[in-house]
Formats: sequence, C-alpha cells, structure tokens
Amino acid sequence: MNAATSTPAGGDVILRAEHLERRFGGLTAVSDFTFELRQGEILGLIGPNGAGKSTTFNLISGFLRPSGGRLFLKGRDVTGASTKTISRLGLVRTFQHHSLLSEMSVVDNILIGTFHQRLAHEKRMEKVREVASMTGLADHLQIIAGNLPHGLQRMLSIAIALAAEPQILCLDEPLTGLQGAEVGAALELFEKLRTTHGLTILLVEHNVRAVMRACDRVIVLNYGRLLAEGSPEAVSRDEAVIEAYLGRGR
Amino acid sequence: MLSVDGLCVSYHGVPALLDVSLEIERGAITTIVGSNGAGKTTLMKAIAGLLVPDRGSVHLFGQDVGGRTPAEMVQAGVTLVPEGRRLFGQMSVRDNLMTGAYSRDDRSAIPADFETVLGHFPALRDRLNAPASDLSGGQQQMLAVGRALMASPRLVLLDEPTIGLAPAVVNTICDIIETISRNGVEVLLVEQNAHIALELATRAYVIENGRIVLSGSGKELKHNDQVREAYLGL
Amino acid sequence: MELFVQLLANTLQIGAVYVLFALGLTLIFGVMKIVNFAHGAFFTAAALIVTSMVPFATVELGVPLWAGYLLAAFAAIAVVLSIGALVYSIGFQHVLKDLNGSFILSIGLLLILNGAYLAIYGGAPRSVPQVLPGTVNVFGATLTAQRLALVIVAAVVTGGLYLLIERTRLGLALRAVAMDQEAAMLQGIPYRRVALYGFLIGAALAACAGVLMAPINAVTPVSGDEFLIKAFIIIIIGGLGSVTGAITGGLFIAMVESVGGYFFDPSTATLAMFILVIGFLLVRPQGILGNVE
Amino acid sequence: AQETLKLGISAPMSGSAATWGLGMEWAAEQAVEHVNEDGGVTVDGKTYNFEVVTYDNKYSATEGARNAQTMLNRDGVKFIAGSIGTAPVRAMQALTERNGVILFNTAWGKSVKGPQFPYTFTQMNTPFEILEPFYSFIKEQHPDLETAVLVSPNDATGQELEPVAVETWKSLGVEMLASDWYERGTTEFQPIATKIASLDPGLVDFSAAPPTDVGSILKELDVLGWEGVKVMTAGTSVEALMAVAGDAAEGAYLGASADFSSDSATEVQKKLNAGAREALGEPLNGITISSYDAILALRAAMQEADSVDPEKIKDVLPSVRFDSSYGPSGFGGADVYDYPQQMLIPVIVTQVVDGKAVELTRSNPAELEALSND
Amino acid sequence: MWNKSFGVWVCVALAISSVLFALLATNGYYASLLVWILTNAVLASALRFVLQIGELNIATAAFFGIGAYTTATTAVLLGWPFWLTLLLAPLMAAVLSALFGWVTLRTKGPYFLLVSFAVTEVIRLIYTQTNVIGGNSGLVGMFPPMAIDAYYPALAIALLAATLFALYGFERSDLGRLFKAIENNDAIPRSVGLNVVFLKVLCVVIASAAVGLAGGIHAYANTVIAPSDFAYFVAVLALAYVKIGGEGHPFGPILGAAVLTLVGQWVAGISAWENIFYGAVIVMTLRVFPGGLVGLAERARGLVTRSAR
Ligand SMILES: Nc1ncnc2c1ncn2[C@@H]1O[C@H](COP(=O)(O)OP(=O)(O)OP(=O)(O)O)[C@@H](O)[C@H]1O
Ligand SMILES: Nc1ncnc2c1ncn2[C@@H]1O[C@H](COP(=O)(O)OP(=O)(O)OP(=O)(O)O)[C@@H](O)[C@H]1O
Ligand SMILES: [Mg+2]
Ligand SMILES: [Mg+2]
Repeated sequence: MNAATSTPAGGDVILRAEHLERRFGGLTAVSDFTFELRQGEILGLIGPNGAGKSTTFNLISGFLRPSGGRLFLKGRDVTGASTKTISRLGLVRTFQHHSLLSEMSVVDNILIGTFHQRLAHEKRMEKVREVASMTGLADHLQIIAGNLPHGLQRMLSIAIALAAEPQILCLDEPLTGLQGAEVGAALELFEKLRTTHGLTILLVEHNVRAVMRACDRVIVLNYGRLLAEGSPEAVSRDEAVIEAYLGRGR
Repeated sequence: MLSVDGLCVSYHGVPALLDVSLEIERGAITTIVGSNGAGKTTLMKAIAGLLVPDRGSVHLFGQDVGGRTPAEMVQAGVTLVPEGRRLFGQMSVRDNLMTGAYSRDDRSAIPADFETVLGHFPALRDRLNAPASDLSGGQQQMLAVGRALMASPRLVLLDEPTIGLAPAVVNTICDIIETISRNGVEVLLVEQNAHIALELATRAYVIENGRIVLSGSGKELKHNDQVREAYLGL
Repeated sequence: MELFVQLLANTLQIGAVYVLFALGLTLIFGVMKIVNFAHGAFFTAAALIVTSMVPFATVELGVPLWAGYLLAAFAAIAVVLSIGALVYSIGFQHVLKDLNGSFILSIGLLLILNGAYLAIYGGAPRSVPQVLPGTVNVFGATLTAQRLALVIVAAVVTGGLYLLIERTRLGLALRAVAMDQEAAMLQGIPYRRVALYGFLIGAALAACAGVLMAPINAVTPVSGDEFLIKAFIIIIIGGLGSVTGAITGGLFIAMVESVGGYFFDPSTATLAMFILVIGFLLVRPQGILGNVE
Repeated sequence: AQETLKLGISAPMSGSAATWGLGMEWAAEQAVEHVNEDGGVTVDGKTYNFEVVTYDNKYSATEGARNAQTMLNRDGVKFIAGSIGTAPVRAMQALTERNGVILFNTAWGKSVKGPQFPYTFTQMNTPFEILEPFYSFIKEQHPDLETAVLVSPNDATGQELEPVAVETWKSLGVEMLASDWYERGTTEFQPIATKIASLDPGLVDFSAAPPTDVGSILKELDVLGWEGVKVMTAGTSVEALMAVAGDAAEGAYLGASADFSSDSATEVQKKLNAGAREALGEPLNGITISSYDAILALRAAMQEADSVDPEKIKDVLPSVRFDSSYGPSGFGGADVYDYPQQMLIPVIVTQVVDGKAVELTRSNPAELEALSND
Repeated sequence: MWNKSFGVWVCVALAISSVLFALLATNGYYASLLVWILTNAVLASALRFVLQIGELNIATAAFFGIGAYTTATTAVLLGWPFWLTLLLAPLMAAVLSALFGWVTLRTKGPYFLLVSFAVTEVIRLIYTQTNVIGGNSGLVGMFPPMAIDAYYPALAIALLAATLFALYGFERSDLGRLFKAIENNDAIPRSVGLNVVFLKVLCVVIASAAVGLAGGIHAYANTVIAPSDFAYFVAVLALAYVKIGGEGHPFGPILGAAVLTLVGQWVAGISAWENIFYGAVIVMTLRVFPGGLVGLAERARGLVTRSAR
C-alpha cells in the first residue's frame, strides 16, 4: 500500500506530529494522528469533510492546543507553543475562511506579514512588491482586499504568509473558487516556491487532480485518524480512500 | 420562467455587469461559466434581489420582479445559496435548516423534507445540535445547500455550491441537482468546476468582464476550444 | 432557616423585576445589536403614565381601583409602544448593528425623554396606591401581596417570551435576524418588520416592568435609569441575547444584592457585584450561556 | 439709572436631585421679584435690580467648578445665591474665595466653613445645628430607647454627617448596633430592611438619605413587622416620603422639614408654599426656601454696606440683620466654625401624623434668641 | 498627500495660536474654555484610539480619574513638586492600564465594554470609600506654583495639543496599521507571528497614558476633583464627541469635543431643556450626518469612499 515513498526532495524531517489528538466536548476531531513533513517536499493532506484537516492546521500552528500528543518543529518540542513561537520558527499557515484583512488595502495586507521583523519602511515595501509580483497582485496594490475577485483573494492570503518569510507554508484549500487556468498558475507558483525559495509546503485541498499533480506525497485523514499515506498514485488507487473520500467517479 | 434582459449593475460607479440577458427555461439546468471577477456572483445577487440594477429587468413568470426585496423573491419561489454560505453561526444546525423553511406555506411537508436533506448529507445528522460555526468548512457548505432545499423553491440559484466539498460529496450535489431538476425545480448554477457544470447543464452561458460572450447547450460549450482552454484546463 | 427563606424571597422579588427589564434589553440587543440606553426611559414612561392614569380613572371616571389600574396598564403599554415605534423609525432603524452608533443615539434619546419627563412631571416622586394590599406569609417569609403578584406575572411573561423565542416561527426569525440580516432576507424573512417586532416586544417588556413596579416603588423621571446598569450587567453575565441567560443573570444579581446587603451592607454589596462580574467575565468571557464566537 | 445684578444659582437641574434645583430656582425668582417690586436695592445713589441665572451642577465637582468659572468669568456674577451639594460647593469655593465672590450654599459639610473662607455663607441649618436639639428631643419622647441603627447614603454629605450622628447618639446613651452605607441609585431595599429587622433596634436613623429611599426602606420594614422610632435627619419633604411609604411613614421624625402651610409658618412662607405648589407641583422645603432667605440677606447686607462690592459685603454679612422668611434673622455659628457664617433660623422638629408633617417643637438657636432680645 | 500634510500644518497653526491666545487673553473664561475643549478632545481621541482595535473602552474615564487622582494626591497630600506630580499622572495611568489590559483584553466587543465599565465603577467606588483621599468629597486645592499660575492655561493647552499630535502620530505609524489589522481579523496578524495580546495592551496603554496626562492637567485646571467626576458617563460623553465629530478621521473627535463643549456651555442655564437640547443635537447630528461633521466635510468635497459590504 505505502509503496513508493521516495520523493524527489526527501530531506530531513522538519515537522513531526506524534499521536496528535484534539477533542471538542464529546467530539474527537483529530485522534492518534502521527505524520511527518520533510524538508523541501510538497505534502498533500486530504480527507472527507470534517475529517480534521483544518483542525490539524490549527494544532500545528498554535491556534489550538492539542488535547494529547506531541509536536516537534525543527527538532524542538513545540507542543502547546504560541502562534508567535511557531511562526517565528518558520511555520506559517493560511486559513480556509476569512483569510485576509477584508477592509484594508492589498498593500497593507501584505505589509502586516513583514511586521514581525525590524525593517526600514523601504525594505518592507520592497518585500511587498516582490511578493505581490510573485502572486500576481502587483497591479492591485491599492484595492481594498474585500473587493478583490475571489481568486485574487486566495492569492492574497498566500502573499501575506509569504511576506512573513516562512520555511514551511501550510495552505488550507488555496485553490477553492479558482478556474482551470488559474489553478494551473497557482500550482506553478507552489513549485517555484519549493525549488527557488526552498519552501516546504503542506497542502490541504479537495481538488484531487491538483493534489495529484502538485504533491510528492499524500496523507489521507478520515474521522480524525490516518487512513492512508503514500504517493499520489498509490493513494488514489487505495480502496479505502476511494470508499471514504473520492467516491466512485461520475 | 425567468428571463433577464439587458441587466447592468455597478458598484459605486464601477460597472460589474453590462447588458446581460439570459433565459431560464422550464425544467432546465442553466449554468454560468466565467473566470474570477467576471460577474457571476453579481448576477446571482441581482436576480435574488440583493442588488439593485442600474438598468435592465428581471421577469419571473412574465412578471417584472425588479425592485422586490430578497424576502419577497423567496416568497415568489426563488432561493439563493450565496457565495460564502452566510449561515447563522450561533444557531444550531437544526435551526439553520428550519430558517430555510421560514416562508413555506405547506408546513406539513417540512418534516419529510428535513429527513430528505439529512439523507443527502449524513454528516449533518451527527451534528444537528451543534452551532453552525463549529462545523468544518465542507459541512457548512452542505448546510447551506440543505437550507436552500428546505425552502422547497421553484428556482434555486446555486453560487459555487461545491466549494470545499470532498469529491464524494460533490457527486452527491450533482445527484441532488439532477433529482430536483427532474422534480420540476429550475436550477441556475455557477460553478468553479466547469467540468461538472457543463456536464449537468442543459444550457450554458460564458461570461467575461461582465458580458455574456458565448452561450449554447452544455455539450456544445464543452467542446468549444475557447472554453476548453480557459475553464477546463485542470 | 427562616432567614434563609426570607433571603430567598427577597432574591425572587428583586430578581423578578430585573429579569423582566433585562429580557427586553437582551432582546433588543440580541436582535439589533443595539445597546439601548433609552430602555429605562420606556420603563419610566409606563410607570409615570400609571401614576397619572390611576388617579384620573378612579377620581374622574369613578371606576374601582383595580379597574383603574388595568386601564392605566393598557394605556401605558400603548403609549410606550407608540414611543417605541417612533424612536425606532426615526432613529434606531438607521443604526442597526452599529454598536457604538446606536449606543450614542440611545443616549441622545435618553436625554430628550428624561428632559421631557422632567418638564412634564416635575422631579417629585409620585406613587399609586397598592392594588393588592396586605402581606402574605410564605414558609416563614413575609412579602406583600403586591410583590407576590409581580413575581407571578413576571414569571408568566418570562415563560411566554421563552416559548415565543424558542418555539415559534417569529422567534426563529428574530434569532436569525439577530445573527445575519442579509442571510435572513435570503430565507424570506422580512427583516425590517421582524426587527421592528423585536424592538416593540422589548419596549413592551420594559413597559410591563414599569407598570408592575409603579404600585411598589416611588416613580421619578429617572426611575428606569437605575435599573439599566444592573440590567446590562445581567445580560452580559447571562450571555447577550439569551433568554435563559437573562433569567439566570437576573436572579444571580438579585441574590448577590440580597445576601450581600444582609450580611454586609448595600454599598459593599454593590461593590461586590461589580467585582464578581469582572471576575466572572474573565473566566467565562461569553457569559453563562453564551456561545464562543 | 437702573442696573442689573446677576445672582447665580448652581444646583442639580437634571437627574434625581433636580427637584431641589427647580425649587431653589423658583424660590430665588420669588425673592428677586419681591426685591425688584420694592424698588430694587439702592446703594450709593444707584439703584440695582436683581436677576437670577441658574446653572446645572449635576451634583458633581467638575460641573460645580465649571459653573463657577462660567458664572465668574463669562457672566460676571459676583454673588451666588444658592448652591447645593457638598462636592460641587467645594469645587466652586476654590474659585469664589480666590476671586472674592460671595457664595451662599446649603452644604452640610463642616469642611466648607471657617475663617479661611470668609466669602462663604450657609443658608440653612446643618447637622451641627440640628442634631443636638433634634436627637435630644427624640430621646426625651422615648426615654427607654437603647439601641439604634444608622443608614447613610454613600455620598459626600452622608460621609460628613455619619460620624457626628454616631457621636451624638452615643452621648445620649444610645448604642449604635450598625452603621450601614448604600449607594445612591439603589432601587431595592429589602436586603437592608431584612438586616435591620433582624437586628431589631429601638430606632433607625436615616441620616442624610433622601425621602424616596427612606420611604422604600420604611415600607419594607413595615412588611417585616418592625416597629420602632423612625428618624430622618435630612427629611425635607413629607410628600415624597408619603408617596413611597404611605402608612409605613407614620410617626417618623423629620429634622429638616417644615410645613410651610401650617399655622406656625409665617405669612410669607404660606404664600410662597402655595405658589410653589401651583408652579412646581410640590411644596417648598427647608432646602428650597433657603435661596429666598439668602437673597434677602444679601439685600440687607448691600444696604448696610452701602455698596455692591463683595469685599465690603462679606465684612458686614456676619453682623447684618434681615427679615428672613422665618422672621428676623442674622448670622452666627462662630463657636462651631470659628467664623459667623451660619444663617440663624429655627430648628423645627416635625413628625408625620396622619400623613402630614406636624410641627412638634421649634427651637431658635441661642444666638438668634440673643439677637431678637437685643 | 499634499492634503494630509496641509491638514497637519493647519492643526499646528491652530495649536500655536491657541497657546498664544491663552497667554494674551484677558478674560480667563475663554482660556479655560479652551482647556476644557482640549481635555475633552484628548478623552475622545483616546477613546477613538482604542476603537482602532475595535474595542469601546469605557475605562477611559477610569484612567482619566487615575491621572487626576495621582496628581492631586501627590500634590495635595504629599506636597511633591508640580512637574513631578504632572509627570506621574500618565505614568501611573500607563502602568495600571497595562495591568488592566493584560487581564481584561481576552474579552471582546460588548463583553469588553462591560468589563471596562465595571472596572470604572469599581475604581470610583473605591475612591468613595477611601477616607485618605477625601472619600466622596474628593480633593481640593491643586494650585500650580505661583510662578506658573498665570501661564497655566497656556501650558495646559500646549501639553494637551502635544498629546493629540502624539496620538495622531501613533495612528499614522505602522502601529496604527497593526491596530486596524487586529480590528479587521486578528487571526491574520497572529498567523504571521505577531503578539496580538501585547499589541492590544499597548494600544490601551498609549491611550490611557494620554488620558492620564489629561487627568493630571484637569486636576490643576479644576483645582477640585471628586469621584463622581470619573464615572462611566465621562466615557459616554467622549463617545458622543467621537460620533458627532466623525470617527473616520483623527480630527473628528477634536471637532466633536469642541462643538459639544461649546453647545453645552451655551445651553447651560436653560434647566430641564438643557438635556432635551443636548439630546436633540446628538440625535440630529447622527441622523443628518451619519459620518459626523468630518464625514459631512468630506462628502462636501466629494472625497467620500464608502467601503464595500
Ligand atoms: N471549534 C469547534 N468546536 C466543535 N467542533 C469543531 C470545532 N471545529 C471543528 N469541529 C469539528 O471537528 C471536526 C473536524 O473539523 P475540521 O474543520 O478540522 O474538518 P476539515 O477536515 O477541515 O473539513 P473540511 O474539508 O470540510 O474543511 C468536524 O466534525 C467539525 O464539526
Ligand atoms: N462589493 C463590491 N464592491 C466593489 N466591487 C465589487 C464588489 N463585489 C464585487 N466587485 C467587483 O465586481 C466584479 C464582479 O465580481 P463578482 O463577485 O460578481 O465575480 P464572480 O464572477 O462571482 O467571481 P468569483 O469567481 O471570484 O466569485 C469584480 O471585478 C469584483 O472585484
Ligand atoms: Mg477545513
Ligand atoms: Mg462569485
């Protein structure tokens, strides 16, 4: 089942979760979830609705405290650490919803990403322009973010994260609402970030074709538990995955 | 049953829809395809009465419905599943579904429809008493669609109903659309996933920069080169 | 034991008015996100009208006291509903969901209304005779028949409101409008009308409290303001917009007042009440029954 | 030629104490009318008419200070004919004393008086005048009185009065079982009533509590079956008390009330009282009538000094004789305050009998007796 | 851009001429009127400053009081030098507000509003029950040294104006941007490694230091303070200044404070009608110009850019 796990960039383990667990009252959203993220890879995290993917993001980024299990980031134990500690260690995430500052301009949105560093204003603006041109926002800098077309909003939330100069980028459904050509462009951006900027990417996405194309490795979550893990092809042929997630095609 | 004629809508003077006309026929599934910012959501909102057009008219069963409030449109049988879902966050899943049925007259039929919706989306049944804001992204999307179904509409406007849904659930949505269409409910569908949209649609329009640039049956457009390149890439 | 019963009776008596008053406030807040500082003015209007209608009815029309009181109660509620509809349509309708804007608007209205009451009625306390004279002894606690009636009416009204909110279609619509007006319209809920109903129900509850209170306490043009602060504390403790929360919160504050006032003194009890509220909100910022956003 | 002298009033005109401000303003207007009809004040060959300007001090120090600044600097007021509230009066005093402006007030605090405040005069009786004769009289009526409870509002007046009251009762051999405070604006009094009833004192003294609050407590005490002596030192208005307490107020002693419609009232007072009922809907009381007296004292002092210069007037005021609404009066109090700043008027003890204030006894201060014997 | 710096220069000129006016004015009333207006302007601006992070801070009134009481206590009871007593006011307010913010800023929106309200009332009740600082009677006799006395209004105006410029400066800086971001969606700044709680506390501390200083200045200007002067209603009035002036612009609260303070002075003396008039001014302004007076000015200049949604 877990056949070809050899990835093009099978570097060191940069993030490791051990037996991660999170309960909400009587509901266990994530349970006994162990996985690792390796330096320089693009890892896909997929699973049915309510499987616990966003919850996992909240746990590894410090937005929620785990009810059990441990988390290691770059070899340091960061279980229960604050969002500040984690993002300063290089892990930055985006959000599935409400992923930007809707009442502020695009520039200000991206600027916020640079504020954890002490920089001269000019340096900050340079960073903003660099990130904006990467994400295709260069022409929209003065627009109020909430008025951007949906696709550009998704790119903007990635741009904010990039401005914070992460080493690990966790993207929660970045492709929702994008059309064919736009999806292609976004995937190219991910690839470029990995190759030229050395980023490690954790990708949650329901666009299975995009996941198959972009990811080196995929893990599947179901009812908060690990269901399968392996190369995109292997996972997409996995009976359990088809049953729980992909469904018998149309 | 619904016809849009020369509709123009703008946001603070910036036009978003220019002279848009379209027809929704009896028993049809109509889809609108277009890139980001093309004006699809704007069109849906204008039909639902949320936006006041600068020019142009909307006729429902031959009656001019321009100037009606969204609530009146719902009473006339037109229900919108809005972009961004707009659930009642602190209300339970059950109550959210019940608000969908607010303006129905046939109150005795509500329990049966309630069961049907839960049948479509078993994930919701487990969480009936949870506040909607606690649901996962996809579960919320199911709830939004379910709520619209509870209204038992004549025409349902679906603005990206499959956003954030797992592939298996996307299939469910497609089944639902086909089922309700067969039961005589008209569907106007805006969908990021053009494959699905064109597959389902009996009639399709392509909108670019606020104008309708192409129209035809779903099959025709699916094989149109322009459409293939722009919307069916991946 | 007798002391315990008396303190409990005190709590219920004090709490009954608090609950009625707070329910109206929480409803208006819940539905329209209006922090209505003028809510006390509705209460005052009703109480003042009762104090002037009862003598008029009993002396000029010669009807018996109870009938005069009932007549006055109807008049008071009707007048308050009209004031409510008026201030809603000229003011609040335009600042819905704007917490700070509506807050200030209500302060402006409060100044106007209080000024008007002072100009019309003068500052002197006014009163009406007790409609139900005599005292009742319940398990060793003494209370006046009038207050007992108040507790009973308050309980009935509260129960009715609870059913209205939780069980009826209007209640569902009110709650939906409270959360998202646009979404509510998309479900076919005529939001402006529902918001007006919510506001009027709230005003009627305040009027109800005023009518019930008039034969018990002296009425002055600022009577209502004194309940207002406590009512705010109550609805925050109970969770904004929550009916059960307003009930629990009202009884809780009444208990702090009654027990603290007995064992220490009222001044200390007031201080204790504020400190408890702060402590409480730090532990549970969303109130007893509120949900986290 | 005629000139107009502005007389300032700083009093609460809004909120729960507005009734005092409104009454005071009205009484002052009557005094001014009276003076002007008499041809105004003629000094040094010039005739002056009076005019009243009222400012709302909202019972707060800040507003008091602002009132004073506005009166002094904007309106050029040199005489303040009445001001209520210990906190605002203290705030005004800082300015009036510096700028040499006469300040009449009704503040009950001792802290506003003394030789260091030569421009300040008190226009009604305060605890130091009232308590001794008042409490002694009550003790005489109820010789076996042994225990008492004191209930005070937690405000400046209450805080200044409380120690004096406790001390005076003690000197009369009455034990104080508890001295409790409540905040202004309290609406529910069952808790304190329950407490009082269970302590079961022979007497409850409501010190500086306003009539509505006292009424509420009395009513609750009545329900709980407590029967004892009820004392309201600051009791001004029987109407207000009756309005709330009804029969429960029966028998209460009032220290600052006066029935200005009774036989013992002067003609002037009867007339004023009737007029106030007409205009304001409520009768006058010890506080509100005092601005009338202040203005008459002021007129007398101006004539005596033959000047409208406040500095000269402040020098003659301590020794001036004038006709107050109570009859001939003057200033005294040097024994208590080290400076004769206290208007000398009778201490009237009244009791609620059949819902009416009935005068039981009236005692002129020794100094007033001495004056009239001159 | 030209417009922005032009506006600032106009304000600088206004501030300088106010100071000059206070130095030259022969009638103390107008100088003290200016001091009240500016004190109210600082209160309103500080309230608006915290509105940047989306919170309505009723405790603005409490920190105004803490500044005033710090100055008054050290001046009257301890006899410390004038400048020291004035300096201590903002310091004390800053320190206590840091504590206050750190404890209470976990709550949000109406809940924070109420906690800050309760804190304000608790502090006021504590003053009333503390005899050393005069209980309910408060403290009297804060006079500036003789050498300064005549220039005090000018000094007060200069300090208050400087405070207003400082608040404006903070708002225009990156810090202001961060505050707005927190208001808009605090998850975003958190996700990029910013300490949102710290920033919120900082916002409250800056605003409180400003009102603390205003409190100290007020103590000397008024010469008397009492607990009732620092009740929650002070913050309510400050909000009225903000709303009437227009909250969309830093100049709004200043304008609102000026207008309402002057109206208040003008109507002082019409008794029961004063409230009605004051209330009517508030209601009318809100209804007729929803963006406040500044909003009206901008609309007149056709500059209004209504945000979407
Ligand atoms: N704050 C919360 N309180 C209670 N339950 C929650 C909360 N957040 C999430 N849940 C529940 O936890 C489960 C996992 O949710 P999560 O958002 O992680 O799913 P997901 O995998 O991201 O799904 P989707 O693909 O639909 O976004 C769901 O059943 C959800 O209802
Ligand atoms: N509230 C608004 N204010 C100003 N401009 C707006 C607003 N909403 C939308 N627009 C603009 O109107 C145009 C049409 O937007 P619309 O949301 O209708 O596009 P769409 O086709 O639904 O796109 P998407 O696929 O991203 O949902 C876009 O250029 C968008 O930026
Ligand atoms: Mg998710
Ligand atoms: Mg759209």
